[in-house]
Amino acid sequence: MLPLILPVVLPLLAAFLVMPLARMSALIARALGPIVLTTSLVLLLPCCLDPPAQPLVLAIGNFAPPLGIVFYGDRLALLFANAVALFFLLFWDWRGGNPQQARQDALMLLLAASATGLALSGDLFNLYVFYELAAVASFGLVSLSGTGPALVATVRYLLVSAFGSVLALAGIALLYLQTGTLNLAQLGIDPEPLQGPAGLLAFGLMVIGFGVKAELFPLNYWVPEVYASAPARISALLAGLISKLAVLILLRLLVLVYGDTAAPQILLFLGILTIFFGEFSAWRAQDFPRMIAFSSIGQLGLVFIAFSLSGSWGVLAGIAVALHHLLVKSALFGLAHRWSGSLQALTGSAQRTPLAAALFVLFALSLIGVPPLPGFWTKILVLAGLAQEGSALAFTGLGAILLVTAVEAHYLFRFALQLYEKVENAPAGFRSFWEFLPSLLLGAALLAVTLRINPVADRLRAITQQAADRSFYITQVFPQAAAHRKDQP
Amino acid sequence: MNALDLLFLLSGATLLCALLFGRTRWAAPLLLLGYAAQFVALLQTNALFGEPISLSWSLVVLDQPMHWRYDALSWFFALITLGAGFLSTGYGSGVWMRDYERAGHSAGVLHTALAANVFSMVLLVGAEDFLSLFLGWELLNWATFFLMALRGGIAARAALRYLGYAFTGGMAILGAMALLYAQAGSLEFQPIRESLPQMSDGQLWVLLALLGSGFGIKMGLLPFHLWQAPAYAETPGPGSAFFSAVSARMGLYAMLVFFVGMVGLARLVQMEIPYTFLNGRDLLAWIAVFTIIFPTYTALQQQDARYLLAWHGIGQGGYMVLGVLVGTAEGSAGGLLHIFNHAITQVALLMAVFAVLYRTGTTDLNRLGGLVARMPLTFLTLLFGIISLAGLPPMAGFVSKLLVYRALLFEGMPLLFVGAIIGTLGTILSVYKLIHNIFLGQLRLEHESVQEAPLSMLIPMLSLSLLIFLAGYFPGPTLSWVAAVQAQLGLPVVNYHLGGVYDAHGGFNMIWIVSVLLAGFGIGALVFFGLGGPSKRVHQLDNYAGGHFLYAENRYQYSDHFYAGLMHLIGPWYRGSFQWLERALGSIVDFLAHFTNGFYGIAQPLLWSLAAVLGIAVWVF
Amino acid sequence: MRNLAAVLFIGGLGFFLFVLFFRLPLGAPPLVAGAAILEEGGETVGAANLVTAVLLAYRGMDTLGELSILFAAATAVGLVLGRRQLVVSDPEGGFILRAGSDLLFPLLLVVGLYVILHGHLTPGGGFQGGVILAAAFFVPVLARPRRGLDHGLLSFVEGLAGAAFIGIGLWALFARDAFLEPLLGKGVLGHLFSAGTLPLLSMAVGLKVGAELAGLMTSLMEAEGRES
Amino acid sequence: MALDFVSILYIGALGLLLLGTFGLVTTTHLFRLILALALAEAGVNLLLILSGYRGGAQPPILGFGPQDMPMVDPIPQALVLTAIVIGVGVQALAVAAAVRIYRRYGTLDLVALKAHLEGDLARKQGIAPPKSAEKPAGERPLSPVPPRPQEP
Amino acid sequence: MLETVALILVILVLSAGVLVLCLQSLMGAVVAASVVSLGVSVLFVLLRAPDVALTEAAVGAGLSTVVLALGLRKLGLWRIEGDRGEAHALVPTDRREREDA
Repeated sequence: MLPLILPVVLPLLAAFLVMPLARMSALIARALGPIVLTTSLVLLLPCCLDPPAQPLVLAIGNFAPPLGIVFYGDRLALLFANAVALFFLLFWDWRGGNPQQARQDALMLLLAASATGLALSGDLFNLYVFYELAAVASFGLVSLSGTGPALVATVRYLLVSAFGSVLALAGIALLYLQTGTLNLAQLGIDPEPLQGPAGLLAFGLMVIGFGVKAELFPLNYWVPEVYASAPARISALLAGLISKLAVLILLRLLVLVYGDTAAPQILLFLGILTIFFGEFSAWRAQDFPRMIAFSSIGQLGLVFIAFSLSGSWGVLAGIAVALHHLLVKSALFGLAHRWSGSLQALTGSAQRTPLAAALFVLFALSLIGVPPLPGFWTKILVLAGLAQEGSALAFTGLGAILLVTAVEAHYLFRFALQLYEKVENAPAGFRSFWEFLPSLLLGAALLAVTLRINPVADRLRAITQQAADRSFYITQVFPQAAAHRKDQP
Repeated sequence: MNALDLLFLLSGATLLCALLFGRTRWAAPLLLLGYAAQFVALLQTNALFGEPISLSWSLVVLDQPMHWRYDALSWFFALITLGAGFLSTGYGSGVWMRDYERAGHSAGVLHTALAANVFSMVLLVGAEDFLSLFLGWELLNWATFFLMALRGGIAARAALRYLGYAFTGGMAILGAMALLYAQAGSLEFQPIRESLPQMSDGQLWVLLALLGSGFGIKMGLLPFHLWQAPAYAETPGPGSAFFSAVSARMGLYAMLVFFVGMVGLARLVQMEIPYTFLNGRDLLAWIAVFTIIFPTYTALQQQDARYLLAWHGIGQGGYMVLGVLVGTAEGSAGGLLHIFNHAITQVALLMAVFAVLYRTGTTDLNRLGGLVARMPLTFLTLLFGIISLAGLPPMAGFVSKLLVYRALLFEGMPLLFVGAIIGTLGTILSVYKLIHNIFLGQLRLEHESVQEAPLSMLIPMLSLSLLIFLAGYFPGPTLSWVAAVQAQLGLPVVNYHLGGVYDAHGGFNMIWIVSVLLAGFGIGALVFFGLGGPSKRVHQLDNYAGGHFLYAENRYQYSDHFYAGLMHLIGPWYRGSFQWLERALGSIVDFLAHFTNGFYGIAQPLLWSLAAVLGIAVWVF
Repeated sequence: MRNLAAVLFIGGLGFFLFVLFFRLPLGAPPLVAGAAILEEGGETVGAANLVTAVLLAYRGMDTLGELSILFAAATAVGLVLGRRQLVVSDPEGGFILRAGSDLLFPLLLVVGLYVILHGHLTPGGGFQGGVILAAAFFVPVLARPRRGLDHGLLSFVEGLAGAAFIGIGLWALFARDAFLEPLLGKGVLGHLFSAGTLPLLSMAVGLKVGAELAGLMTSLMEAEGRES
Repeated sequence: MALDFVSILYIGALGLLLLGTFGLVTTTHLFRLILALALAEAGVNLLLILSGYRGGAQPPILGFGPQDMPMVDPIPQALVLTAIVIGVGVQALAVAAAVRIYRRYGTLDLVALKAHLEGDLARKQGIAPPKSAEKPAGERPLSPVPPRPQEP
Repeated sequence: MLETVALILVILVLSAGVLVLCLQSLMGAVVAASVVSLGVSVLFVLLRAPDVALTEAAVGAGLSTVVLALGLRKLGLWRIEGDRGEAHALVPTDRREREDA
């Protein structure tokens, strides 16, 4: 039985030890992070490639689920845990040389641990603690450059995140008041008490609470400032990975408890607003990081809309959009490492770095959904689901997505044409090949997925089938509950 | 490995070899060979008269099958595509390409773009379900954008404007596909054709709006036609010829497949517009008529030959839609025939104009003139082209326009007929301006030493002119193709013969008409050359007026801002024909962007978050 | 106008919260997980103070998460405040402060350690004891700012205490195949050395929290102020 | 709404939460925001403890009160312990950031800080300041802060 | 009896909360915040949660007040008497800023 706990605990151990170690020898301290991340990758990869039949349910401290905390490693959670280890290795600060290098590595490891915890944990308050850990670690990482804008962006981000966590805690209190338990599976056993207005208000508060990191509309005003002033590596991880994990929490709640209530409608409505505000502000963005920050808001709005669709179709569409956005957005932020200036200053930079410009065009094509690329299949999944939904809000969502994609295509290719303009003194390109290696690898992965779309789609359908199956989740965590559920219909 | 697989493979191979060997010296002959091979493979599929042939491979993605099938309609469009591709590559190889490379552009990229366009069109016309239709559609959109944006500067801006329109059209089609999927449970044509009758009129109106605007944008129907002229005019030579021939007609292909093939004209007629006597078909017909009128009269104002012809490309599209919408055997035959006739006409005209551009370096109508002596063969091509464009007897354009007019009159649609006639009047006026300002009138000093167009450009031009004349003289073969397409689309089939058409009102026979015309010309020529007195050859610049010798500098001939008077008269009626619509949309998007960006500028936006919490509480309660 | 809108929204939200909350069974919430812990908490973990039992045994992961949040906060503060002032500009404490701090230091130390060690018996535990230890180490810094605290040692203690906490957890993982499972037997309820590894865990927590908060307050103290 | 023990405390908890939220939403002074945040967190912690409180029960410490008396639910108390320490952690970070910002920009008012943020970012990224045509005609633009000594 | 104690404490806490938001001097607001924290910790005792009361008292009242006061000191918004000689009234500089802005 694979110790599912190690990928969370080892990075924490490394984080605690990195600061004292740095005093002794800088080399070990620098190498500690990558070693720990590769071990957790090695631990998790086999069970993601050929997934175990039954999900790995791990009760921490051998305490039965309702009492202790349970880690639920179904195929979806393992997929995200793998993604965390992989992407943190990809976007690790290999060159170092930062005066506070030990602190930065410690915070990166804490972020990695909390991300894995968010993916695996099956207890609501434990998810809240990991979410808060991810928040505090990202405050430190965002204020890394220490310049004025970085600090102001961090403070604004901190305030909205604290406001969100206060509301999330209120939601958890309301939920605990009604059900007396915090284990997700136990909440799902008899969700009737939570279907009422009080339960839905608890869900609403948690949507606002976890929506801060998931870049939901009224709470995502921190996104452009933070991604423009934070180092590109950190923005790549925050925009690509951590935001998806925040949405994963809401997905678990949605699938287990609030399946057929008014909750999906709320998500759909907020998703439409997020998409609308995200993409239209990107139209006026004047610098590269802010443009892709707004487009990441738009894409996450699409994820929210996808998850609001009923049944396993919604989960499939949402996870497809989320994974595609994870791939493309981190790669775009990888490019933003060198292209952090204004769009005008980047005119004609395709002459110096043709490969980077070609990568940008590839990612832009996939982002707006041009057929052979995977972006198209994810978008058609969402649109078909919305069309089947049939409600008036679903059709407005359909129209909004189409309109917004046209706007997105325009501003992305306005910049692409600028890249390919003929200019005498083209701006300096990427100094070394290593700088956009992550984007290159992710671009290759995107093309690989394009060629082998069918096997990837089947694997994804199997994952989401399992994730969307409510009673399967409950019987896994509470075997005896299955016995007593058999008798009552 | 049937003939269709061979066609697809060859098309892909041509694209690949354009990509790999585009820059080398013998790229052009290789590509010509590739297009010729594809042409032969197409003939082998024999999808026109024989049974429709389907591709042996079929993709299944996310349990959505995608397969391709060639039938008469696809064969007809593939024929035009490959013909246009072959001729424009031939036209663009050799001398023209060397000049293009000297201007700093790369030949390989142009060849690749052209080959990509042909490949995506071959893919599109074979689509058997909405998914492969959309795949081909998007590939075509992006290949067109790529070819348009090659020359950078104005071309890049025109290409970006095209992208805005094309992508919005693509999204409209995607929306319609989602609705169809929800309605019919699958994106195949067959299940959709079965589920269409159960659809209510409201749903059909939504589909008409979405798919109509999606395909209409590509075709340049009225409200969405502003992007086409600058985009097609600014594309490099062969690309512009190729686009004007067939690229816009892909929208018509898709319209034919959906509105005529699946929905059926009868159903369109039943879709009444409440409180008006119009129905679905009338609405589309009136849009087609206005598409004929507005762009043609905008063409009248143009000062650049390429823009003038590009605006005409939009106008002529209206005839095709009008013809098909009439629905009778003659009308649809005229519409479908006009696709072919207009393709060869437009390509010939643009080749001639680009030949002039190649030789004199400008296509500005106010700085040309008197080239008939210097470039006689180009003049001949342009003459044949404009006669066919205006729809006058000896040439091909006349046959299809006559069919459309006869159908309009016999079906009792006089107002539409009058609109079409006004359009033709505008065409005649503007084509005369074209040929007068370039070839007739006083030669300019700087064009004294202009040569005839090089051979590599002349061959495609002259062969096209011959084709235009023959298609006009013996419309039989082209009408046979059109009849096969009508049979496949389920329209009443026109009964044709070598010279023309029989119908209830007697029909017409082009052989007689053209022979009488030629006879008349013959007598006129005899009288002019035979009986006239001895004529003395005079050098073009040796001119006298009122006893004074006219030096070449002073212009004694009216060639600046041709039709200025007419423009003064009818100019105020139409400003820029729907420029206001585009500006309005642009400003709405800018305003929304400004509004949303404002949210991200607020210093303390937690109030909005609190409002969201309250909203959820109210929603939940 | 903004304040008016804020008042309106707060009023609306308050109304909904009150209505919803007062419809629920306030006085007697449904006890599911809590009831199970109340009856068998004493036997399985052997700790008299059930809250500490929940904190360190049942929901050990939360406490580990909590520790790392505090660690992240302290590291982030270190990152943000960056350069420390070489010469601390604050004045020397007055005589009363210096004498008081010398007197208080051992007293606070004893109280802190007492609270940590008796965490599993009486109310208190790792966090509360840690804070008292932090206060114990911070008072001399207040009195004599020149001497300050040795940040190297603090981060060393902090790192080791955190590693000890996780070490105990991993030891339980290898011994009993379950992370953070209480080991070393339960002992007699109410005695000092009872409830297995709980006292060790609370000691680790106490030291870590103490070192972190002391480091945090000192770095805040030494940060370069604004001299206006 | 009988004024019994629990409902008074619920009013207190919700009141604190709403006060904190009101403070967070209206003020723009960074330091007051941190205080309002502390208020809101105190309110929520009270709420969480109340959700575990059962009337007439004794604290969850074995061996003190009479055996038969029912005990209060220990789980929310463990949660609140964690929540309080999270609150202080975040608060300390906020104060540290406020100190650095005040040293860098000389003001704690979020409106001025937002203007500085946009200005510095635009300067760093080389975006030209908006031409007068686009800027709203209304009030005159913010007077630029006197140039502070640039950090090394 | 318990109700009256609880009522008094809740009133105390709420009024201190209002004071936190309304007081002009930042130091006063910090003190009001620590009063709120103390009040809440006593409420925790009433609610049979001694652990949490101890934590709230030590961490909430103690630590956060110290951190806030240190912050104020570093911001130069509050001066201790005899701070390098120039006696400086407890005038929050942000109000002074508003006057001369």
